[in-house]
Amino acid sequence: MSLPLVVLLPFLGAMAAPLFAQGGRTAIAIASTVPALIALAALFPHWQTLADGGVVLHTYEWLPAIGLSLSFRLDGLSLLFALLILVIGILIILYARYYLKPEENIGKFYGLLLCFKGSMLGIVLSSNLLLMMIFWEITSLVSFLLISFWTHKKGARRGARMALTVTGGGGLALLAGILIIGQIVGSYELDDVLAAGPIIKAHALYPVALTLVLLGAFTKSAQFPFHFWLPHAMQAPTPVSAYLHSATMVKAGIFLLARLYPALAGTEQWFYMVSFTGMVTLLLGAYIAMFKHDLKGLLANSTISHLGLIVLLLGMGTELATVAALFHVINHATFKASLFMAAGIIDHETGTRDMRRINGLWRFMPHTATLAMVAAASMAGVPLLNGFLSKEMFFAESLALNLPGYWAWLPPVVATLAGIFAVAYSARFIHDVFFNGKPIDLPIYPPHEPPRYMKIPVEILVFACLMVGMFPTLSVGPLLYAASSATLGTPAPDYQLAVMHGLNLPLFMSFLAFFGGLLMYSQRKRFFAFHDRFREIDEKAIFEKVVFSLGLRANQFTAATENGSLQRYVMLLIVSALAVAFLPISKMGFFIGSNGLTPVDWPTATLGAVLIASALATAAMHRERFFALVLISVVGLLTALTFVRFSAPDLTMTQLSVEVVTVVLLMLALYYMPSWTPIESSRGRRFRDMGIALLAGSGMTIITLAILTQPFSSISEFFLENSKTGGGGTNVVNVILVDFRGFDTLGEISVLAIAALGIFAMLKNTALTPPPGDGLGHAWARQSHPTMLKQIARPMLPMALMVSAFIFLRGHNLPGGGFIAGLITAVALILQYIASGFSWTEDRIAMRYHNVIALGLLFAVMTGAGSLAFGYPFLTSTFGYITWPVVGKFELASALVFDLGVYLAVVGATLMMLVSVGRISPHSAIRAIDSESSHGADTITLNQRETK
Amino acid sequence: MTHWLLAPILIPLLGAILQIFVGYAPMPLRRVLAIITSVLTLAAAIILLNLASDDTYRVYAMGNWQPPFGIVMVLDRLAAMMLVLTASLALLCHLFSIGGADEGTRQFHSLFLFQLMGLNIAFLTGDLFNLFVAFEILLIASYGLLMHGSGSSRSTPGLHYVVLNLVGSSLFLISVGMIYSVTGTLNMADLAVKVPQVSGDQRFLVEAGGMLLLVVFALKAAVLPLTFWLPRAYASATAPVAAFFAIMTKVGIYGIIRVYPLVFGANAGEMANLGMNWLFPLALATLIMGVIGAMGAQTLRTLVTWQLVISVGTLLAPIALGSQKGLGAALFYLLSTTWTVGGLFLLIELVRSQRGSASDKIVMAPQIRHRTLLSSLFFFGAVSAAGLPPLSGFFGKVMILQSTTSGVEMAWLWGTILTGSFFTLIAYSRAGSVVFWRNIEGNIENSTPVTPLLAISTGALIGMSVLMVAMAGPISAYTNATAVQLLDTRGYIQTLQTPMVEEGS
Amino acid sequence: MLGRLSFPQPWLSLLLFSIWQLLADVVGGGSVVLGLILAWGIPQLTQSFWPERPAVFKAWRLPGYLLLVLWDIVIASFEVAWLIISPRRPEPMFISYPLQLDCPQAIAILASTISLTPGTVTADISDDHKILLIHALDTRTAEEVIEAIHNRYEKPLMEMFQ
Amino acid sequence: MELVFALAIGALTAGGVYLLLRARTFPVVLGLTMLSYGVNLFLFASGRLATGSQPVLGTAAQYADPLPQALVLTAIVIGFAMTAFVVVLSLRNLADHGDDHVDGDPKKRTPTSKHARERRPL
Amino acid sequence: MIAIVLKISIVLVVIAALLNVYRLIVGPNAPDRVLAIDTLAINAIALIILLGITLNTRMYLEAALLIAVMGFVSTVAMAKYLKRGSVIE
Amino acid sequence: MNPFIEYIIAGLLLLGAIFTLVGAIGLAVLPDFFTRLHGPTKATTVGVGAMALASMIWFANQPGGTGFVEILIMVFLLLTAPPSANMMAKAAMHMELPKVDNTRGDPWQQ
Ligand code: NA
Ligand code: NA
Repeated sequence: MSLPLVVLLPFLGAMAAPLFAQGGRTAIAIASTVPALIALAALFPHWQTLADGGVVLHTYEWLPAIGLSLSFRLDGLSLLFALLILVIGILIILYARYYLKPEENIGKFYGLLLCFKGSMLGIVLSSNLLLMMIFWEITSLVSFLLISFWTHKKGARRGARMALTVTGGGGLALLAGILIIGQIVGSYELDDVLAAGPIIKAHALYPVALTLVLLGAFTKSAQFPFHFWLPHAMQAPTPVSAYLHSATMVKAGIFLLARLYPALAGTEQWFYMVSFTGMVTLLLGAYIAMFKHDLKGLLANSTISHLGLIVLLLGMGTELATVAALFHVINHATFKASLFMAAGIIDHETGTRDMRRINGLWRFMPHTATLAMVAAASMAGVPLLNGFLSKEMFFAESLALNLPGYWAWLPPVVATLAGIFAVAYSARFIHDVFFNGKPIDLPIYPPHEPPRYMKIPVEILVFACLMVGMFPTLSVGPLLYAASSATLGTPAPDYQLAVMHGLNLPLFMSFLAFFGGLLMYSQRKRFFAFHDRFREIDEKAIFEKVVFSLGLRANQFTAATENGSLQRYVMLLIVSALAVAFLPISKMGFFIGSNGLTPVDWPTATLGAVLIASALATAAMHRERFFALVLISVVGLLTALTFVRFSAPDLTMTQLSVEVVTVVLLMLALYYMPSWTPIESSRGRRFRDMGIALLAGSGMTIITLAILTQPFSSISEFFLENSKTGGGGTNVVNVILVDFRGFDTLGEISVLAIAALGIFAMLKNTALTPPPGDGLGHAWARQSHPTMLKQIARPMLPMALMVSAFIFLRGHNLPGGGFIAGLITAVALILQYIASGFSWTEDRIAMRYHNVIALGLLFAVMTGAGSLAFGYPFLTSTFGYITWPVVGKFELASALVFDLGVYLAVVGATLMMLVSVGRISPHSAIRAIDSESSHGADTITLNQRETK
Repeated sequence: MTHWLLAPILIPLLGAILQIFVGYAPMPLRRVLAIITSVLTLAAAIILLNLASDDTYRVYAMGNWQPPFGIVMVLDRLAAMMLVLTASLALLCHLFSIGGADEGTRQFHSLFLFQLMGLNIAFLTGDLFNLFVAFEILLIASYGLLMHGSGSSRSTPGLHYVVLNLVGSSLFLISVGMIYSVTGTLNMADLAVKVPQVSGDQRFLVEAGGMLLLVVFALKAAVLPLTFWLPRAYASATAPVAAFFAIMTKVGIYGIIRVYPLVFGANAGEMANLGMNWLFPLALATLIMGVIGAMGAQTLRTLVTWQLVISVGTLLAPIALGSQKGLGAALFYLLSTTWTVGGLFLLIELVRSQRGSASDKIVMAPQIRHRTLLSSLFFFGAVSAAGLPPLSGFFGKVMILQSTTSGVEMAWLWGTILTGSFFTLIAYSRAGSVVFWRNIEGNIENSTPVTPLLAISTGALIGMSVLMVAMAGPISAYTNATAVQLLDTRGYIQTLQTPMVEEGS
Repeated sequence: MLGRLSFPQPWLSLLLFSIWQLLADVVGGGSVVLGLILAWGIPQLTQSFWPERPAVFKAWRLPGYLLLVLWDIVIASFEVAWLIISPRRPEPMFISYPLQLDCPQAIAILASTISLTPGTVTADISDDHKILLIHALDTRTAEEVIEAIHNRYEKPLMEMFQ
Repeated sequence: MELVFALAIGALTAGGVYLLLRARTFPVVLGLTMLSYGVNLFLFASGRLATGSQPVLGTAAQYADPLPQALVLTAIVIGFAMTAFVVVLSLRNLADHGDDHVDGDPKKRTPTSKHARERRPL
Repeated sequence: MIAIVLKISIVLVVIAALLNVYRLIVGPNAPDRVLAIDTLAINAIALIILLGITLNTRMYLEAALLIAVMGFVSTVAMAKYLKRGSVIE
Repeated sequence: MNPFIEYIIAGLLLLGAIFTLVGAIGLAVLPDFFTRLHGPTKATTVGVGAMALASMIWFANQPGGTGFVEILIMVFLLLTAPPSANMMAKAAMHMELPKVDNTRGDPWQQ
């Protein structure tokens, strides 16, 4: 339990942080150390196990399906890192207490810092690669938020995004690498993975996996060519730089390399990729550090260089080099964190970090100066300080690396050169800041020593530098041994942590570096002049430019594809349909099935030809809208006749009634529209469209022909057999609609109802100005409701209703039913609207159409639900015959009540649709004001609207 | 035959009918009734989820007619999962809407509930034509909802959406006709029996029908090249509607998952895995298109609409590959992405309401009120959407990546998904940092307060990704079992044998 | 209360009942009862749509009038058919017919009659209900048309409605 | 006979598709209507053609397949609802943009007017 | 005999329909087209009646009735549009 | 069936068909809209009437099928033809359609 607790506590702390923030900086700082202190206490009991080379494992199941478990592992390596994270973490918290100003959002700061701590601990303590991956990415995300802590600073925001992009992107690569490893091993548990080293290395995907993992590690640890994000991350508050970007997070990549060392290292690919990357980074970082005038810039590039050094060591692949790498991790963390803190103090006290302005601080803050100088000396590799020890080991390893031929010279030369630069920039950090004349133009003058407690963290770290430097075995010996053994997977080799190894080549290299560095610093003006000849690359600007231009290109591409042209979208849809159907249909070809063709009946064929001609003519004449409308009515009429010809009386009636309503609707709409369509497409486009249309038409023809000539049997036999006995009706189509597939019908009337409601809502606030006259230049006539039509329409209403009632009642047994009856009723009422006007008719209709629709739906649903009471499923129908005296035998079918619901819904919906459109007519509005009182709020708001 | 299967259909339907009746009643009453309906629907969905977890199929024969003759509702794990997903999304969007977005027309709540009903029918039905009807219900309701709200910006995208879907409906009918013309049946289980038996030239008819159906589903799912209707339609919708529409593309995906493994699955003989070889590259292309769109987005809304497209590609690629693991992974991701994107839509509305004329444009503006709350929510939403740990999007993507093992497909899938995530990350970080951090002097007038109701409904949707992580074990077990159930078609075919309710029983 | 149960428009009810019986192919008990119910119920629903009913309406005169019109339609049809087929050019004419009827229903019946009898079409009724505009397909003078219509149709209608 | 029927469906489809690809709402509405005529006939055809075999029990010697008829009936009604909606949406589009172009605002869409040509109406 | 007469009648009505379509196409004015489609609808009634006799079924007569009851509504709507623009006001 | 009845049916059918055709010819050949308006409104009503009558007689003489829907068809046709003609004429007059030159009298507009 202790390990997950160690990881979890900081997160809990983070959640509590805003609470404590109300108590002020001291309160929150104290509270924030609690998780770390508990964690240290929790880890302490395990020390003995680890010192004996043991491992502590705590595993809980989480998501076995993907191989993710909450398994935590404490061994030497993770302990080393955990201690760094915890101890430096405490120091940072203390430091930040004084660094941050009271008015800053300390709750957010400490919360994020604790989140970071938790996830960093998660990385080093995870014993499951996927779990580690999760924490890995959280550190990137939290780092993003911390770098941009001062969100008002442009540099901070940009630096944060760049860091996130690089490390997050690397994280994705790492994820891929880990997943491949997981696939090879069959498990993500560290034990399994580390044990499977040989299998992994022999696997065909090893090169890919390694490359991906290295991408993850190198981005995180700012290795060339991904190093550029780190200096820009220095926009973060200094505690963040010290903690994340020197001591811990950037070491995560190195931790990963060490963690996976047994699984991945020891191959040529590992050697070349890791060590050369490290080498380049080492040199490059050191070189750039020399020329940075910004204190934190210098430190950042120095960090890059030192990270390169560690990576190079790990890449060497020898056991001793690994020990050296881990040793340097400790040493770098201590001296670099203290240097960052010192830089932060200087920044805090002088108001600037520009070394060209900061001079001679020795006089103002001797205490801080002493501390910083010791730490810088350690960074330079001055004996008796910890930096010296690991650097010596590094020099020794660079010599031990036997590259073939002249290449053998490369590592030692690079190492020495990097050493020279390191001494030079360390010298600059000391001389240029604390001596070198007087300060120039400081924003805060004179600078003072910082608050007492702000220096304590620095003192502790500097003290550690000295202790490790002078008593390495005593101070870190056991920890380093445990860590090395855990990394290598075998007991660590014999090595000596002595202050001096005698006069040897590495010592000579150190001398060379030391004096070379001093010489270089003394000649710095020349070097600066040389360096100034090259334009400095502003990675942030480049990054911004790249992201911006990517965004621009993406936007252009999107605008070019998603161009808002319906014509294109429809074309794509139709072409897609043609494309997918093409292959099967072309395989089938022009196919006439075994049933063959029946002889042509000439009158039908003639009318068929008229249908075809009308369809094509509609397309051809579509620009003359009214004409096209008449033509499409012909199509509709002939379609209805087709249904008569081929045995579908119900369809005929439905088609005819729908046709009438559609025509009225289109007439209503056309009133507001231009009466003609301009030619908008080029000739080529029209030919293209004709081609597409022709293809679609031919396809449908071929398919229809194939279908019509195939033999066929369907489930419909059942409907024919059970219509009368089971459904109580002889009109099988109607029985299907209200009984066998009554649920479809319920859906269908819902569609009608929804459409009506949608139309009503859509037109509610629509103001349309009709053109003053028809397209030929005639103004519209004044007369609105001609006598003749009025006089005929009125008696038509009861007569049509009678027909409608008849069609409705007979529907179950003969062609007809609720739909058709509903449409007849609707058309009869529409006729009243046309003949006598909107308000006249509205005044005479007692019920709001909303309620008619709702009532219809309710009837249908309730009839269906009625069967539930008898234990039967929804929509189970029942029917029976009762005999009344005189009247005779009557059939009573529940389906009829259902159909009544259909009827009402159709009447309500159809009328609502058409009337909503009619309502927007300016003439309706003017006259309808009289009838306000009898109508709801909708009518009033609508009618008060004047035309534009 | 348990009547519970009716509940997710009848509850919203009756609720919608009630809304029509009370359309002129005071707003609070309408809102209370509407929310009660949504809550009850969610409760019913959860009950069904509980039922479905025992891996048996539950069949509800409408009208007590034996399948394949009557229409059946079939409850399996997939259906139950989709129901819960939809009902939870709907409830939260609905809650958000009563914060004021439901004003303007009296039809909002009934349309909303009708759409919920249509969705639920689509997820439950075991009948191909009834699926068409369900699609029409949810589409017509969606048309209405899309047009809800004031302003003139939505009529054109709405028109595009409607016209394309109407063409899609025509294709659906053509496809049904082709399949029926050979098999003579509409019941999906019966189709699963009949389709493999089709031989000779008739096969091509069914094949072409099946491919057209795929186009229909691809249109709903906004698969490339049928993607382009989506961004503007969603970008112009009212926030709760746009958020609720996060489920709409999933309906297309649902259609593919429901129909293809069952009817054109491994057992379909010569038609086995019909169309999946087309679907895979198109899914990847869709993903890429989505990423490009997100990269180029100039408003937060657009960014998130393209996120929808990205998730469609991410979902369909493993589905096309057809492995059980991939299917399970996709289902897990489907849950995650739907909630997250829904939440982001709501969030953006809150952001928009604080930014005056800057609206949701990715440009600088004076600092907004409630910045911490809104930016934190955005951060979580973006993390989950981009598929970064520790939120559920990451888990979904990991599962999807894990589902492929070596081969060209793996390279393409991994490469596309991971590269896509990378660029998405860039897009989100840019958008978020500009909108929330890059402030200019001044303050915004007319910013509407973020009420607790709005914040809670938004937070809850985005927070679902946290919940999913906490419950990742059971949820992934569920989705994997769903995939197993989907790929073993025998159980579904068995639904044909469901006994009917006899007289007196 | 009982008033609501009466037949508000008895002639309409009769008409509706006949429609019902014409539609229902079989004359059975159930059908008749249903027809009666509908013939009673539908006018209840629609009476407000037919507000200005003629004060006087001698319905018994209607069948005779209808037979007359029917006969005229058949006869005149042959004439017009012949006119269409024959090579002779028709001599059309717009005629303003001064109305003596004033009940709008009666005017509508007259106008319909004119339209239905071949050779003439009621092109319009003036808004003040004083003049019918008739288009005659082939006539020599307006007077003969006006006189024929007045004597043959308008007079019986005046008797029926006054 | 089948060929005539198939050609009719083909013509309806072709005409419908061509109109769908036009740039104004009105022809698009016509195209949708015509396409749905074609599709309805097609769906109807999936039950094959029969003469005088209306599926009303007791009125014919054999019966045409009633199921496609029921499906088409449903499709017609749904199609009507959809058409009505799209017609009204076109009106709304017209109201919002003062133009019945399918892509709305004349200022925002790519100019195609160089092909626009006056024609005699009606 | 009736069978032959029926065939002849159908042919005559189909020719009539073709003539109507001719007028519909040729126009020259919108009212001509409305008139043509109105007539075509009446021809459709005739065809339905003839087909009913041919097939010896009364199942389609209600379809003819529907044309008679409702067909004129579209004619009226079209004509009113041409004259007044606003069909429902 | 009684041959006499058969003759009647056949005669009515032919009469109806011929009238329908003549009406259509009128529509096709008459010189202006107003004259064309005469063709269909009567020839077709009479044509359809004859056929409807034939149908009634036919079914009256068939087993199982008597009915009077045909009468209703006629009633509705006769009821609706005049307002249709009226509305079309109004539209034509409003649009000032050309009338054949030997027309006397003038249309009006209101
Ligand atoms: Na200096
Ligand atoms: Na006449």
